Amino acid sequence: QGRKDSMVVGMTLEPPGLDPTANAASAIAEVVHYNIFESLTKINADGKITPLLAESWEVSPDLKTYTFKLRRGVKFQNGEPFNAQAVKYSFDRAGGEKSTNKDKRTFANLSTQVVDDYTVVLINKEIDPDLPFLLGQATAIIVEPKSADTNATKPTGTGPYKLDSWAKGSSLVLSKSDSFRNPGEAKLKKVTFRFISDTAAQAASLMAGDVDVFKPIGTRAVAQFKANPQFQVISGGSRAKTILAINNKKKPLDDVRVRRAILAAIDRKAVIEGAADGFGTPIGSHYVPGAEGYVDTTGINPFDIEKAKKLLAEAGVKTPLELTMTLPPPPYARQGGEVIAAELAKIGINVKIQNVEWAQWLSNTYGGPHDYDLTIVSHVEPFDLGNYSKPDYYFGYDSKAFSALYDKIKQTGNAPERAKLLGEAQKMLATDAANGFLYQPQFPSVARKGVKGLWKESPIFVNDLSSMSW
Amino acid sequence: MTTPLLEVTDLVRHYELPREKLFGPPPLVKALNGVSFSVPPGRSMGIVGESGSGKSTIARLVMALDRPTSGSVKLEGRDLHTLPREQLRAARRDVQMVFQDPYGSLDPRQTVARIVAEPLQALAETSRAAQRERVGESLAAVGLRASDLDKYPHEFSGGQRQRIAIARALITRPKLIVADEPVSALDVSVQAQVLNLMQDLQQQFGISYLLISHDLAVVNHLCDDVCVLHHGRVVERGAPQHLFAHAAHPYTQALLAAVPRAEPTVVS
Amino acid sequence: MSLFLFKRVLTLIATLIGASIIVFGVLEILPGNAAQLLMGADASPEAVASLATKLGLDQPAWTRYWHWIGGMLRGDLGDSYAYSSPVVELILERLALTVPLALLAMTFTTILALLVGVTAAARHNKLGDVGLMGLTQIGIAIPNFWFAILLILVFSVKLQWFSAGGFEGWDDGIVAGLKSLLLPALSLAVVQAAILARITRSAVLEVMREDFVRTARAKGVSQRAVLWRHVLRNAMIPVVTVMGLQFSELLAGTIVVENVFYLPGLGRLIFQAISNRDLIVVRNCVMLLAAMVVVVNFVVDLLYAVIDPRLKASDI
Amino acid sequence: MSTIVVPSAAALTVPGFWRRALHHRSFAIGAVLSALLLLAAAVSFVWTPWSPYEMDMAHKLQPPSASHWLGTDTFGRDVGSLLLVGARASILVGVIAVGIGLVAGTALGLLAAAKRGWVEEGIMRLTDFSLAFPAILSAIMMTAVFGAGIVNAIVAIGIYNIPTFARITRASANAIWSREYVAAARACGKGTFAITMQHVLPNISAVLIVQSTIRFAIAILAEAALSYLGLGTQPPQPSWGRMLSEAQTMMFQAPLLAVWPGMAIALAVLGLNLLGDGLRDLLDPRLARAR
Amino acid sequence: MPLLEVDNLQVALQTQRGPAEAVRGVDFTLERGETLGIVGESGCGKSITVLSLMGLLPSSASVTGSILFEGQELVGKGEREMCAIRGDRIGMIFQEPMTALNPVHTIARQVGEPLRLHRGLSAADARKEALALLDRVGIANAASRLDAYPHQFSGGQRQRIGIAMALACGPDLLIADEPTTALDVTIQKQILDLIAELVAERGMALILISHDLGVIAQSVSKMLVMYGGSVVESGPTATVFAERAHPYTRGLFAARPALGAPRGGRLATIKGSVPELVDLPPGCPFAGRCSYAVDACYTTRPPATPMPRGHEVRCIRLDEIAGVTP
Ligand SMILES: Nc1ncnc2c1ncn2[C@@H]1O[C@H](COP(=O)(O)OP(=O)(O)OP(=O)(O)O)[C@@H](O)[C@H]1O
Ligand SMILES: Nc1ncnc2c1ncn2[C@@H]1O[C@H](COP(=O)(O)OP(=O)(O)OP(=O)(O)O)[C@@H](O)[C@H]1O
Ligand SMILES: [Mg+2]
Ligand SMILES: [Mg+2]
Repeated sequence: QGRKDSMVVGMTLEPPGLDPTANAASAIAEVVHYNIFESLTKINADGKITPLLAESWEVSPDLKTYTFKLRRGVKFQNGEPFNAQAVKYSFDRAGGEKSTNKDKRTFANLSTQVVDDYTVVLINKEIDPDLPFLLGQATAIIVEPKSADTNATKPTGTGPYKLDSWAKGSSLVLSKSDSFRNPGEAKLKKVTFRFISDTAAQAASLMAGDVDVFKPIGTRAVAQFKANPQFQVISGGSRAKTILAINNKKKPLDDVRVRRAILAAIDRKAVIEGAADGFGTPIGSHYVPGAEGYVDTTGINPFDIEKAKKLLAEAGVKTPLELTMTLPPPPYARQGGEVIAAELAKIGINVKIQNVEWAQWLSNTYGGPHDYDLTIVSHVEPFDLGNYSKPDYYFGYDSKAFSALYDKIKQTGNAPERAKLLGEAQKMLATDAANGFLYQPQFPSVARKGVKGLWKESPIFVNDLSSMSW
Repeated sequence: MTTPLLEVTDLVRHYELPREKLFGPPPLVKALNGVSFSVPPGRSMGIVGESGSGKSTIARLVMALDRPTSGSVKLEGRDLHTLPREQLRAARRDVQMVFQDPYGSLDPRQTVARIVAEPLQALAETSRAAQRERVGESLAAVGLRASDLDKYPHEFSGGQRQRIAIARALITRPKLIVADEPVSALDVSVQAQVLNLMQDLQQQFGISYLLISHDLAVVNHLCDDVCVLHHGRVVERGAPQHLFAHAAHPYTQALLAAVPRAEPTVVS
Repeated sequence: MSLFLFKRVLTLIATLIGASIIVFGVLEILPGNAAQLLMGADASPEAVASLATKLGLDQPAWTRYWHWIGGMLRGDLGDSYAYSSPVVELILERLALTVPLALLAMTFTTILALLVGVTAAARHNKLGDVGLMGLTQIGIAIPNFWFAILLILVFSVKLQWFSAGGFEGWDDGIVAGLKSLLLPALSLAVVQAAILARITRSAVLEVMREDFVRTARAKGVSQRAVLWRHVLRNAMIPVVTVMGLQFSELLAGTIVVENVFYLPGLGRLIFQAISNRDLIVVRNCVMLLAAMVVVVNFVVDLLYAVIDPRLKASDI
Repeated sequence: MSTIVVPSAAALTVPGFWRRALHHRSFAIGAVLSALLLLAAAVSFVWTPWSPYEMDMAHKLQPPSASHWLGTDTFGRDVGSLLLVGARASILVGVIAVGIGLVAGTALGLLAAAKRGWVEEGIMRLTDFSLAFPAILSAIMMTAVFGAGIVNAIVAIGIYNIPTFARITRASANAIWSREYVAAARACGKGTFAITMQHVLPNISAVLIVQSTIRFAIAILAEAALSYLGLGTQPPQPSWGRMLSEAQTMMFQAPLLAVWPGMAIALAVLGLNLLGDGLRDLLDPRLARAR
Repeated sequence: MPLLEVDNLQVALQTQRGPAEAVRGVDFTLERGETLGIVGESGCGKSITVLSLMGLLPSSASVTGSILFEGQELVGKGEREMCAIRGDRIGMIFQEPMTALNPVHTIARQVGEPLRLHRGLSAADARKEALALLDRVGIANAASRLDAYPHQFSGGQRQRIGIAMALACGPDLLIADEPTTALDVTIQKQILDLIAELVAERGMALILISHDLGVIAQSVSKMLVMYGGSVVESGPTATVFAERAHPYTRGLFAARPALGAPRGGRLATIKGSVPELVDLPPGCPFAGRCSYAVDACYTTRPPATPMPRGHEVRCIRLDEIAGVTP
C-alpha cells in the first residue's frame, strides 16, 4: 500500500458536535475520545483499566476516596499545561449546575480536591467500585478552561490527534498533533472519518476503495466480505444488551406469567439471526458474558412454545392478545421487532408494530408517560443493573427484593462477594422475566487486509487511532 | 307602430386587455362603438363586415352571453341586460343561436336527443316523453330522421351537424335566431342545402334571423335588411339588393368591389 | 415587465409567509425535542433541562416564531441545535453541493430528454420510436435509489471509475467535484429524463403537425434541420413548464439520492434535522426550498418569453 | 402542454370501443398488466404459496427453487408470497392517493374554471404554493408529526396530487368553457353548475382518466421512496416499496431480492402508463370519428 | 418540353379505415408562364395533388404515375434531391397565413432561409435580399420590420411574407394552395392581384387552388375541376365556365348564391354530401350524387372525353346532359 500514513474510517453516524461533555451521541466519542481528548484512565479493548493522564491511583478501603497522581509534562494543544487545576475544573464543570454532561449525576457526587499540581483527590458520596472505568469514558475527558466552551467546534485536548477539517455531513479529518508528548506513538499522520448511514452504501464504499475501515458496519453488509480475501472482518463483544423491554406496569404485562410466556415464545437464535445477522450472543438477563460476576441465565426462560401457551392460559389471558411494539430506528430494532412479532403471533399475541423516531421514543416511551407495551432497544451503558431498582424507570419493574439486593451490591467492595451478589441479581431478573433479554450484540467491523490495531471487543465505543496502522 | 322584435340601441362594448403597466389604465379594444338597429317581427337582418369589425360581439350581446359597456338590447321591448334572472330565462325561449363551427358547437359526449333538447331542459320542465316528441319534430323539420336521435355528433357530416344545431335552435319555437356565420365552414354544395333549409324554416315558422356573415351573397340570399359594420360602427344599412346595387359608403363600395365575380377575366 | 415582476415578488413574499407559518406550526406539534435527543437516553433530567434553557426551547411558541422571523429579517438564521453552529453556514455548505447536483441532474435530464424525445418523434411510430418509448417507460418505473445502487455496483465497485459516494467539496477543483456528482446526478436524471422525453416527444409531434413545418419543408429545408431549427424551439414551451416542475422534484429527490451516495446535501440535512428535532434548521431549509421553487418558476416564465416572442408584449 | 387535447369520453359508449381497444397494442398490454396487478392482490387474500409472515431463519436468502419460486428473503420468508401480498399495499396507495387528488383537485379546478376572476386566481396561487413543497418533504414532515405508516404516507402523497389535478382540471376545463357548445348551453339559460356537470366534467373525464393512471404509477414509486426512508408501509405488512428498500441493503449479496419487487413495480407502472396512453388514443374523438 | 407534365398521378393514403385513394389518375401539363386553377370541395384531393409535386406527402402515402418537371421524374426521387428542388425551382404558398409562419423566428430569417439554403448566401446577404423581397410584396416600411415576428403582422401582411418566401429563389413554378381562403374579401383581392402581378413579371407558371369559382375565374387561364380524387372536367377557364359539361361542375355553379340576385329564390343543391374517399364507388366518384347516373356510372371509370377548345370531361352521360342548359 502506498499510503502507509493515512487511513479512511467509515462511520454510520456523524457526530453532531465534537464535545462529548455536552452531547451524548456516541459518534462524538468515536471520533474524539483518546484521539483529541483524553481522560485520567483508559479503558482498553479487553476491558482493563490502565493509566492515561493519571499515572497511578489509590483507593481508600471504604471505596469512597480516590487519590490520582497525574502525568507530568503534558500540554493541551493550545499550549496550556495539563495539571490538577484542569482536572478539578473539568469535573466541577461536568457536575455543575449548567452542565449538560450526560453523566452529570456521577460528577455531582464527586468533590475534587487539588493536593498539588500533580495530585488530586476525589471524594465520592456513594460507593462505586467502577469509578476508574467511569473516569475512562468520554464524558470524563479533561478539558482546558479557556477553550472548554468551544470544544464542540474547536476541540482542544491533550491527545495525539487534532481536528484538521470537518466537511459537515460528509467527512472529518484528524491530523497528528505536534504538541503530543510522545510523538512516535501515533503512526498514522492523517485519519479521515466518513459518515455513511446507508448499509448498501457502506459496503459499496469499502468495495470501491473509498474507505479502509468501517466500524461498526451494518450487519447485513458483512457476509460478502467474509469470503473476500482483500478484507478482514473483525467482530467482538461489547457491554451492550439488546432487550425486548416490557412495560411491567401495564396489564396484563404486570403478570409475571405473561412476561414469561413472552420470553418462552422467543427463539433468541432466530432473533439474533434476523436482527443482527448472527452477530450476537444470547443472554438470559441484563448482563453480558465477560462482565464481572456473569452467570449464564439463558436456561431460565428457554424457547418453548407449548409452555408459553400454557403460561398465557394460566394467566387467564384471552387470545388473541393485542399489544403494540414501539420500535426506534436502528435496524436491529426494526428487524428484530419483525421477527419477534412473528414469533409472538404463534402463541396468540398480535403485535402491532409502531415505528418511531428517536425523538418520539425518548419523549413517549423512555421518558414522560412510558406509553408503550413492548419495545426493542440496546442498552450500551456497561453497568446499568441499577435501572431495575428504579420503579419509575421505563421498564416499570418494581421489586423490593431486587432493590435491596442492588443496595447490597453497591455497598460491597469485596470482589468475590460482589460477583456472587451480581449473579443472584441476574438470576432474579431472569426469573421475574423483567424484560425480554435477547442478546449481547457483537459489532462487526470490516477493514482492508493490512489494517492493524483495530479493537476487537468494544467495551466502549471509541476508535483508538494511536493503536492503528498499516 | 308595433314594437320591434329586436331593438339594439347605442351598443358599445370595449374589451379590457391585461394590464401591461403597473400604473395606468389597461389597454382597450373598442369592439363596438355605438351600434343601433332594429328588426321588426318576421323580418331578417344581415350584418356584414370584415374580420374584427365586431360582428360576433353583437351576436354575443344579443344573446346576453356578454354584457355591453353601454347601450341596450331589447327583445320585444324587454331589455335583456336588465331583466331579472328568472325573466331572462323565460325571454331566452324567444331567441336562439346557431354557431359557425358545426364541429365545436355540439357537445361530442351527448346524444343528438340530449343536444337538441337542451333548451327545453333549461327552460320549462316538460316530461321526458313530451321532450322526446318535440325533439323528433324539430329534427324532422330540418330533415333528419328520428333514428338519428341516439347517435353522437361525430357520426354526422358537417352539413348534418349544422342541421342538428338548427334543430336545437328551433325547438323552443323562437321568434329570433341569431346565426353567426352559419355556413362559412361548410362546403359549397352543403352550404346551399343549409341556406335553403333556413329559408324554408323562415317561411314555415315566421322566424326572424339575425344573420352574421362576411359573405355578402349569403346575406343577400336570406335577409330583408343589411347593416354594414366597419370598426364597430354601422356605416350603411338598407335592403340588400338596393345596397349592393347603389352602395353609398366607400367602405361598402370597397367591399363589393373586392368580391370576385364568377366570370373568367384571364385569357391565355 | 414591471407589473409582472411586482406580481412575482408578491407571490414570493406570500409564499414565504405562508410557508413560514405552516412549517412552524407543523414542526411545533412534532413529538419530542432536541434537548432530550441531544442528551440521549441515559442523561439526567437536570442536564436535559439546562440544555433546553440554553437553546431557548422553554419559551412559548409565539416568542420563538417572532424571534425566528425577526432574526431572518436581520439576516440571522440562528444556530443549529445539533451542530451548535450557525444555520447559515450549514445551509451554504450544503447548497454548494445540492445546487450543482440539481443543476447537473437537470442538465442531464434536458440533454437526454431532448435527444430521446426528438429522435423518437422523428421516427414516429417506427421501430426506433417504439423502442425509445419502451425505454422511457422502464426509466419511469425505476425508483431512483434502486438505479443509484445499480450505478454504484457497475461504475464504482466493478469498474472502479468513480468513488461510490461522498463529496470532497470544490477545493480539489471543479473536475473532481463534478466527478463525484456524476453518478448521483445521473441516477436523479434518469426518471426525470424519461418523463421529459415523453413530453418532448409529444410536444414535437404536436408542433410537427403545424402548418409552418410544411412551409419550412416547402422551402427545401431538410427534415432533420426542420426538426432542430424550426420544431424544437416551438415545442419547448410545454417542455420548459415541465422542467420547472421537475426542478422541485429533483430537489426533493436529492433527499433519497444523497442518502445512497452519502452526499452532504440539503436534502439529507433536512431529513436528519427532522429526526434530530433540529427544528431551526428544518424551518430555514424548508423556507429556502419554497423560495427556490418559486424562483425557478419565475425563471421558467422568463424562459417562455425568451422562447416565444409572442409572449413578450403582454405577459412580461 | 400548450394546447390540451380534450378527447371525448363519448367514445367509451361507442359500441366499437372494446373492439378497437382489443386491437390497440399499448392499451391491450397495459390492460393485461393492470389486470395482473389486480389479480395478484385479489388472489393473495385467498391463497399464497407460503404464509407471507412465516419466518424461517434456517432457509434465509435462498435462491429461487422448486419450493420457493422466487427464493426467500432475509427472514426466510417466501418472496413470491410477499410479492403477491405486497400488491395490495401498492394498489391501496395508488387508489387512495389518486382518489384524494382526483376528488379534491378536480373540484378545485372545476371551481376555478367556472368562477374565473379572483376565485381562480386564489386557487391557482394556492396550488402554486403547495407545489413549493415537494411530496417527499411534506410526507417526511407528516410522518414525523403523525407517525410513520402507510395511511400517513398515502395521505401525504394524495395531498401532493391535489394541486396537480387542480391545475390540469382547470386548464382542460377552461378549454371546454371556451367551446361553442358551452356558449350554446349558456344561451339556453343553463347555470354554471349545470354546465360544469353536464358539459365540462364529461368532456375532461378522459384527461382525468389518463392523468389518474399516471399519478397512480407515480404514487407507487413515491411509496417506494418513502419506504426507503422508513416512512412508508410498516412491518409486517409487505409492500413492493418496502421489499425493495430492504433488498437494497442486500444488493451485493442477494441482488435477485431487489430484482423481483423492482420488476413488479416496473411492470405495474408500465402497465398503467400503457393503459393511460392507450386510453388517450382510444378516447381521441378524431380517431373515434374515423371509425 | 413543357415545364410540368403530370401523367396518371395516383396517391394512396393510409388511414384509420384502410387505404384511401386520395388522388386517382390526374393528368395535366403546364407550360412556362401558364396559370392553372384547381377547384373542388373540401377533401377532393387538391392539396394532395400539389403536395405530391413537392414531395411533401405524409410518409404513409404511396405515389404512382409520373411527374415530369423539366423532364426529370419527381416520383420516387430521394429526399435530398427533392430538398434541392423545393423552394428553389418550385415555390409554395399555403392557405393559413396565421399559422404558416414559424412564430419564433424573425421574418428576415424566414424569408432569407431559402436563399441561404439554395444560393448559399451569408446571413447578411440573405437579409439584404429578404428586405428587397419584402419591399416587393408590399410590406410597408420593410426595412424597420425585418426583425419583427410573425405575430406582429396582420393576416394579409403575413400572406405577403409567405409569398416573399416562396418567391425568394425565383422559382419556375409557384403553387398557391388556397392562398386567400382565410382572408377577407378586400384583402383577398390585394393578394390575388399581387400574385398575378408577380407571375406576369417573372414569367413563372402558377398552380392556384381554390374552392371559390370567383377566384379561379379571375386568376387563371386553365382549370381543373376535381371531385373525389379525380379530375372531372378540365380546360381553359372561359370554356369550362361557359360549357359546364360535367354534372358536378353544374351543381357547383348553381349552388353558389349570387350577389344581387332577388330574394326568395331557392338555390339549386346537389343532393347528398361530399363522400369520404374510402366510400367512393369504383366508377365515377360523383355517381352517388348525380341525378343522371346509370348503372354503368357506378362500375366503370368514365374516360376523358375530349371536347372542342382543349376541353376534357370525364362523364359517359354527356349527351343526355348536353340537352339541359346550365
Ligand atoms: N374577449 C375579448 N377580449 C378582448 N378583445 C376581444 C374579445 N372578443 C373580441 N375581441 C376583439 O373585438 C373585436 C371584434 O371582435 P368580433 O369577434 O366581434 O369580430 P368579428 O367581426 O366577429 O370578426 P370575425 O369575422 O373574424 O369573426 C376584435 O378586434 C377582437 O379582437
Ligand atoms: N395525412 C393524411 N393522412 C390520411 N389522409 C389524409 C391526409 N391528408 C389528407 N388526407 C385525406 O386525403 C383527402 C384529400 O385531401 P386534400 O387535403 O387533398 O383535400 P383538399 O382538396 O385540399 O381539401 P381542402 O379544401 O379541405 O383543403 C381527404 O379526404 C383527406 O381526408
Ligand atoms: Mg366572428
Ligand atoms: Mg387543401
